[in-house]
Amino acid sequence: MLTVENITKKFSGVTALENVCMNLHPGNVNAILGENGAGKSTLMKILSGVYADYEGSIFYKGERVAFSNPKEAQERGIAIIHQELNLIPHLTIAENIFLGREIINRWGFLNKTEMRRQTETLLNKLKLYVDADTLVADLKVGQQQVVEIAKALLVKSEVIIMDEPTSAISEKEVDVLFDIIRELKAEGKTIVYISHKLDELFKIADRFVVLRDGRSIEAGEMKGMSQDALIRKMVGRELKLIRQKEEQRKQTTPILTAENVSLKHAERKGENVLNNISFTVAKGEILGVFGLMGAGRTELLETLFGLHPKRSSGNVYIEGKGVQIASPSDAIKAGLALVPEDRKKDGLVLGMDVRKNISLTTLQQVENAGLLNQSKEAALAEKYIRELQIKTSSDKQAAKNLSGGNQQKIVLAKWLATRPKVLLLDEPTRGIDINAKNEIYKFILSLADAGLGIVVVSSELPEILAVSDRILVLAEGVLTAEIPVRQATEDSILKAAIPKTI
Amino acid sequence: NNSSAGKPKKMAVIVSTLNNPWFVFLAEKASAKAKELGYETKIFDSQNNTALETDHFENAIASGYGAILFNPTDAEGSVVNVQKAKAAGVPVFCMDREVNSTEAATSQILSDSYSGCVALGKYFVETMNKKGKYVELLGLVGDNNTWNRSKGFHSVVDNYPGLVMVAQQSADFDRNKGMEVLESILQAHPDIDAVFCGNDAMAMGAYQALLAAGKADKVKVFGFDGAPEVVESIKAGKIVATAMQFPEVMANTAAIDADEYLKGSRDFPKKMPVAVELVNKEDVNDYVAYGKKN
Amino acid sequence: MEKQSAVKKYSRSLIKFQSLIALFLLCLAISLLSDKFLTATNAWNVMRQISVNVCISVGMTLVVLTAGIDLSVGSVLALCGAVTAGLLKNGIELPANNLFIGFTLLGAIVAGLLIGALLGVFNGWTITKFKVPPFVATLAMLTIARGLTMLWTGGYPISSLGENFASIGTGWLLGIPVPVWLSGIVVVIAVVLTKKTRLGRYIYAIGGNESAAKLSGINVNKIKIAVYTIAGTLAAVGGIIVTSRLDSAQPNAGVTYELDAIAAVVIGGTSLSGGRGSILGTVLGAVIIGVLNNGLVLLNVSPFWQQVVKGAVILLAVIIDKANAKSE
Amino acid sequence: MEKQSAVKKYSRSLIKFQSLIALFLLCLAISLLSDKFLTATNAWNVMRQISVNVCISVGMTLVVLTAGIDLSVGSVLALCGAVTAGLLKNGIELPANNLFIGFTLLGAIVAGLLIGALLGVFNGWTITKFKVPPFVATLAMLTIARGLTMLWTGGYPISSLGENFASIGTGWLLGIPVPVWLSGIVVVIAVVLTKKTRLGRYIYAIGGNESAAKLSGINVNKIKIAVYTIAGTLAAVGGIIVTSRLDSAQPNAGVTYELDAIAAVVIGGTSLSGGRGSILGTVLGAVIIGVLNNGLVLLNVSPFWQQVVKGAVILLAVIIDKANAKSE
Ligand SMILES: Nc1ncnc2c1ncn2[C@@H]1O[C@H](COP(=O)(O)OP(=O)(O)OP(=O)(O)O)[C@@H](O)[C@H]1O
Ligand SMILES: Nc1ncnc2c1ncn2[C@@H]1O[C@H](COP(=O)(O)OP(=O)(O)OP(=O)(O)O)[C@@H](O)[C@H]1O
Ligand SMILES: O[C@@H]1[C@H](O)[C@H](O)CO[C@H]1O
Ligand SMILES: [Mg+2]
Ligand SMILES: [Mg+2]
Repeated sequence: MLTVENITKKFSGVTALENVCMNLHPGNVNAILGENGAGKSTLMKILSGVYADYEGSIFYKGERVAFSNPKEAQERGIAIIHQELNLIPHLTIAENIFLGREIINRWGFLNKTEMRRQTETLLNKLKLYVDADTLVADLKVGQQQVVEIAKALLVKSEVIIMDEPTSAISEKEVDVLFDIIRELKAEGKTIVYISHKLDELFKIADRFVVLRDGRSIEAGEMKGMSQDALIRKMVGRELKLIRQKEEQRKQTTPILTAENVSLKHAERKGENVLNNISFTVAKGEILGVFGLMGAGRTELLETLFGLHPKRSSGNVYIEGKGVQIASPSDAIKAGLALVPEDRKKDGLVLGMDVRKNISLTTLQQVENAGLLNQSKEAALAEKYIRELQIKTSSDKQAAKNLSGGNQQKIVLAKWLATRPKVLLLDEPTRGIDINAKNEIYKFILSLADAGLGIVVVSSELPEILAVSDRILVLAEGVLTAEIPVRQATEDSILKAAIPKTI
Repeated sequence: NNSSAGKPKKMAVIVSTLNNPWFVFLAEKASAKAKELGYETKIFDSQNNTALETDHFENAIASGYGAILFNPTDAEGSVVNVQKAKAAGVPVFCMDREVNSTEAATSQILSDSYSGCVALGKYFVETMNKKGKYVELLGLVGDNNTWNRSKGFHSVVDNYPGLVMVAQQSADFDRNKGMEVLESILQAHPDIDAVFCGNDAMAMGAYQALLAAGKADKVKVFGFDGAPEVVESIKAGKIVATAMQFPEVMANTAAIDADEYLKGSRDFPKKMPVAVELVNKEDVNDYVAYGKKN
Repeated sequence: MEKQSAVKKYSRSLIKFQSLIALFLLCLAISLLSDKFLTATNAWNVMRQISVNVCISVGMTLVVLTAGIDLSVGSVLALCGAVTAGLLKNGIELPANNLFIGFTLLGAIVAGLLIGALLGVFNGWTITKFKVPPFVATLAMLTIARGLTMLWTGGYPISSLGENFASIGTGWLLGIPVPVWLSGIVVVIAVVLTKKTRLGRYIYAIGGNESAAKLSGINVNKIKIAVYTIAGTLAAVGGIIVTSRLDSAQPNAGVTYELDAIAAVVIGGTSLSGGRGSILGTVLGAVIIGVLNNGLVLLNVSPFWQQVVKGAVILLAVIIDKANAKSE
Repeated sequence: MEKQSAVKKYSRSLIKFQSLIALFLLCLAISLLSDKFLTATNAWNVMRQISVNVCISVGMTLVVLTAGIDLSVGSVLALCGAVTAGLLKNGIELPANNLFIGFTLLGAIVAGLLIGALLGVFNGWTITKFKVPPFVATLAMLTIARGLTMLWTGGYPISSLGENFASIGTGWLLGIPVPVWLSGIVVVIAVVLTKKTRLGRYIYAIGGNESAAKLSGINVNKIKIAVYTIAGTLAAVGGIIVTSRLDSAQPNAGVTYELDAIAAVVIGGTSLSGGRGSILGTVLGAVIIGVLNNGLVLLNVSPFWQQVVKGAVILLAVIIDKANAKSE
């Protein structure tokens, strides 16, 4: 169906792909595997016409093709869901879905009714029950990802490329997506599927292609493959994975106590996003927080961190002492650190280099007589680059040029530099490859061993189970369960997470 | 005096710009005189923008002003505005600058810039002994006065081949620009003997440049307007001469004429030139800022 | 869900409505202080006065929606007005070839509009082809077009352009001043363009997320060039109206008009970072500025105080608007 | 890896170098046409002429680095110059209380600077507290400060301010003009501030990613207010230099200076969307503009052509710069 021969793609200095060969099979889900930066997205962008300058050749339906822009690929039947959300925030869902291929009525004007109707059909199919006229900006990230999927499904295509379509959605939506993928498969479509969640691949993929450092390593049938074997191909060596928390730490000294934390809704009067949430985290303990999309987990961490001082109420104690936190700088002083959900949007100054990003929270420490000291700052950065094994050409490299996992490590580094007592982690491994994920888990565990209190928010149950000592479950802003990890099962957690009002 | 009931008791003063003290003076004098004659007055600032001036005319006519004391932004562009007022029965008295229409305005009381610069040019030739290098600083290149003054000056000076203009640049009637432009010109022509400026603000700026360059006593500066500082500077020997305009005379005449018009008089000269007088060291003591001692 | 989006829609329309309320309050205040304000003639008066700014601001809105800016509109206005006036009055003489080309009224106007479009294309070209930031590209054009105006006119106004031409700026049609008709037509076309056509949709998309727009197959450069071209053409329309109203093309026409236009756009709620805003908002912004200018004069505020008051009211209007948007 | 970063470093320094090359080419061209250009006195002359723009543009750079803009600098400059001049010459008279307060030279200057700082604080306050877009907030301030200047001066210049005050603008110290010293000091402080202090780092961080900066514990509002305050204060410094050079405070001083300042900033490579740029780049930008202005006069280019040439050269300079950045 689609064959790729000896594709090489260079970005100023960086070789992203080198002599990549690949064969995609129709009626199959073809999984592309590889670590962050292996070149998966770059290859997909070439297939879908985003990059027109590359070496090598592509054969599509037996014919050599060279797309010069996304539209050409689209017209030939190749659709793509990009890894980055590519939506226009202040246009509606319908407007986004039809962007670039609007339906025009006989006077040359936009046929809004028809577009709205088709959008509704699509959204229903995807079980996203939102008005087609809702602005994308008003949607949660997960919902936006569903819109992105809808966009790719609008036009009947032969090849559908999905580059990490499930990075922000919860299992319920994943199931919906998989149903649709199966349907497409049955219609004989070619599906390309990229994900760092290996269990997903085992559920849905028929074939795999492994990329490593821009080279195609191996391809074959999924049937008969084991997870460890796949990882070995991806990483190029054995990996000892952290799978399930073996024992629950017995820690009792509370380091963070939250009492009746509530948060009013930003727009709707009288409604609360968080309702009287109370919990404690002990020194050396890892507290996992689970919930479905929109359960209020992010808002909980943000509230603790002083980001919503005007809308929030409740008491917070650090090491038993009551603290007033009305801003992030109060929070930092009190010993809190927050690794946000969206590292590009809230975690990093992407245009700044690695060194400056790491030192941003602790500039006082690298001052001499009121002036920033280069060597102190460099030393600080070097220390964390070493400790966290951040892969970068130098500490002068711009943060935007690093892979996702390494970007996440920079965010971790800048917070560890503040020597926090409590670390709040919001989806710390979103979009990160298995190897980096594992490193981050290890690191979280070692931090707990060193005596930090840690709160981890995650939408992935295996992840929650792998690292937590205790698990909190939120549903619609209410704390619905608190389960020690050894008593926790996927079932009991999910049950608590499902809102009662539906 | 103006007591007949039902008669409008308001006069509008519409002035080309207040971003220049000369016009501030003109507008304030006109307004003061009208007040003295018993009228409510308002100053409209056209900001050198003829379209805004149009708006002012429309607004003034709409809100019942009985007469307009007018300093036009432009001889051509302002004609329609004056015609509009005339059509609405509101008399317009032009001050200082004219509109190119013999019909539209009730009367025009005007500075004769061209003749003023002819006189200034003659004095220039005389003090320079018919030879030497000089620089001309023009006003805004889009402004009528700029060219009237320049032409008047050159109509005399260009007859003397010994007088060589080494640079002609615009400084927008602005003191700072006058200084900066002359600073640069002095780099190219350090040996100039005189500067002729299209107004006094530029003359003062030119003087500052010469002062900073240590050439203030070697280079003769000529201005135009009769601004307070220039009158003082002529006394002090810093500036050689200027052409005195009489804004207060023009303003008063316009206000008095307007008052008489509203009282019924219709007999006004279409044009009433107000002479621009040469002021130099000899006769400067007869003058004060923007006028003659009385 | 249904309910939520209904609430949102309602509150959104309320915001627009409250911007109108700001205007209403302003009108009320002025009319309480002056009985000349709320008259039909004064209303037409204000409408005619803002017609030029409306034309320019509509173009500016489109540019700003793509996250660009056009500082050159004032100079382009002057040049186009001057070109139209010059051609109308003097035609083109090529003494070398002993050639003289006369221009009809329509010919001269079309030529003026073409020049505006051309300068717009040039703006768009430097911005898209050489990636010059719009601020710099159009700032350079501001200077260049002003210089060209000076060269074309020799620094003198071009006047007495004939009754027919003058009627564009001063005439009435069906009880409405012609400039108001013209700006009204411009507004209607622009509203349809932004709401009902692909081009409009793409303009919003580019301002909202340029790289996403590109990935959706939109030819971003083409759209941007189109937008600057429209802005240039509308500046030319403004130039023709101004010239006709004055029966004279002024070499220094339109100085600082870009600021008035941008002010109308921003007061009207269009975000300078692109992607959000509307033509009608801009019109509202232009009306607020126009009413303010008119009111300050009617209320006999001294010219020096006028600037202070004007700045303060604009600031206040935006603050009130923001406060409403927040309480949404 | 090692090698790659060495190449990058080299090419980066080359870029800066090539911006200098653009300047060099400009200088070469002018000096070929006029032998008066490349002289020591003319160099000081240009340096003195750009000193005011350098002061303002340095402040503007800081503002732009935070992704803001300050359109009010020209008016603030005028107001501060007028306040200093007025206090120096006339002091404050409160006839009601039969009170007269005289001002020393230093007192008047400090008062002028304070006013500048205060207006900057006000800008920062409306921008951070009420979320007014910087463009609108400072546009309103542009109008307000100009109005206040008119009110304070009554529309007349305040002149003859005494030898001591005049020496600020016209004096020389160790063979260098005093305004050049002043702007030089401003540049040095600003370079240290941006490169060596926390404040500087925060400014870049805010412009680079405001929400990440906020989450890192940076008090974004405080920093923004600080930046506008610095911009206001530097405008005041510029106002004092201008006033002193002219020995007169002009009510219309500084009109359109904001455009010159922004031009210097952008030509110097600072991105209007914030987070990227440098003080030295801006100085380079200001020098390019200054040399251009000076060169056009030295070459006695006709005033009509000057604007066209100036716009074209600025456009060209930026295009050359961009082309180099790309070929990196
Ligand atoms: N626009 C670009 N400019 C420069 N380098 C790039 C660019 N895009 C990608 N790269 C580099 O090319 C390599 C491959 O990147 P790519 O995004 O294809 O990886 P990926 O396999 O999709 O990773 P991930 O799993 O994190 O999405 C990386 O080293 C990346 O830094
Ligand atoms: N910026 C916002 N404006 C309005 N409502 C918001 C905003 N952010 C979150 N909410 C609302 O707050 C609630 C909790 O959202 P939150 O982001 O905390 O959920 P979450 O559990 O972290 O989910 P996710 O997996 O999507 O991150 C949701 O009902 C959501 O609609
Ligand atoms: O006389 C005035 C002043 O000289 C002003 O500076 C320019 O315009 C003239 O009409
Ligand atoms: Mg990828
Ligand atoms: Mg979340």
